[in-house]
Amino acid sequence: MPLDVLWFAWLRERVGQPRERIETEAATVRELVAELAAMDQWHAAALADLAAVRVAVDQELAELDAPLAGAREVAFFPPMTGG
Amino acid sequence: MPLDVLWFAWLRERVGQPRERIETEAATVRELVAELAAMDQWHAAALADLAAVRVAVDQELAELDAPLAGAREVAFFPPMTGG
Amino acid sequence: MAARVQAEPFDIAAELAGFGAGAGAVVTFSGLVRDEGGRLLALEIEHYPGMTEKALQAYGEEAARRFDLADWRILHRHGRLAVGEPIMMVATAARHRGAAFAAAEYLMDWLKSRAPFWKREIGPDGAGAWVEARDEDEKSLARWQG
Amino acid sequence: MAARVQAEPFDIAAELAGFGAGAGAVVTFSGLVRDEGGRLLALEIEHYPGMTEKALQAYGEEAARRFDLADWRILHRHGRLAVGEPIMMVATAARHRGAAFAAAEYLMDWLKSRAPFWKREIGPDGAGAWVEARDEDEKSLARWQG
Repeated sequence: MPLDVLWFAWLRERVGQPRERIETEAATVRELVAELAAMDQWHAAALADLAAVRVAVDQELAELDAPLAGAREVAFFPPMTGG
Repeated sequence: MPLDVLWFAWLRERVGQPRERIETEAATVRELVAELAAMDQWHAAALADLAAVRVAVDQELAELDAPLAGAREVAFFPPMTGG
Repeated sequence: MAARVQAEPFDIAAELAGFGAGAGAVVTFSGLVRDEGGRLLALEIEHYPGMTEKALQAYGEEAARRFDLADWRILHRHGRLAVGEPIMMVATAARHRGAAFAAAEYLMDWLKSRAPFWKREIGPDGAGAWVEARDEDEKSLARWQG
Repeated sequence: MAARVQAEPFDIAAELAGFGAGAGAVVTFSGLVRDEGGRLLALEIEHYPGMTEKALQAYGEEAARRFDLADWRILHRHGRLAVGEPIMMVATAARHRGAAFAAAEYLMDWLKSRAPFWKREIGPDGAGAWVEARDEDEKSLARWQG
């Protein structure tokens, strides 16, 4: 399925772009992470420490085990620092 | 000694005046209360329920057993309802 | 770092101009006259001139010490206040939000139960009952002690 | 009952005009850019357009339900913010002060740790380090759960 992958803050800097469209059959966020990390050294660097990475699926916060069926947009970013 | 006695809120209404100057030898607030309550039925009514009365000596909150030596002004009022 | 007591209405917005610049976290509380479902036309607030100002200043200074405030402000009205009008406000400024929130709540608890103000409710018929102190306010104050 | 995200500065005072009329108790929190003793020239705030607005609206509605708010407002900026400028504000209006204070703290805890904003500190040399999330903020949020 086609999927928009978005990157924010220092993950965006490591990957080198704010968003990309990919084709994936990943069933969960965790499977998607593995696919992305295998793409190149920049994606691998962005996803090296998953404890420091947060995920949103279709603009809702999600866990690594969240299913991706039907998802259109997955975003990766560091812990939020708003307020 | 001369002493200004001040009344606020419904105590003022019961006594019928906001302040009065008296002569007293009362050593504590409690002794002063007894003297005032003995003056007339209006003062007695104001001071009938001491649980509902708060006291300030020289504009500082005080207990019934507070000494009056050197005091110039004693105020009686109900529990505060500011804010 | 100032406490003020006045009969005139005040503008919360205007009071906040420049407040807490550089502090990071600013909390304000303001109390407005509720209409209590039409039961209330106005509030009449009596106070103890002289003691009021001293008490508010003392509570403000104590809060500043306790919560390391960069700035604070207390403003309280007396006299007759129409429904919807502001009764009072406190503002606190601190480095982080925890201290600013705690200091504002601390000041409110002191104001409610220890500042010499007494409220009377004026109804549509003009009659007025003195507002009774709430046990809840006394309990709220007790949490800061000891 | 509104959340807003914008790059433009805002005036806390103007945002409060008419807010909470009839509610009795109004609490505001505003966060300003600290200068951190000269170490900081500006903040740069990145956010997630689309998700941000939805998250703020959801947190506001949840607070309104939980604390029975008469009104609420959330405003958060993104982009480059100079020292001293307001970053964000929340305002809550309720019948009594306890609910208004609690709701404002609740919203702040959600905003700090769950709204998709990321801050970068811009120093006098132009270099910028991403602000790290604080354990304390995560703990502060945990107190509302369960």
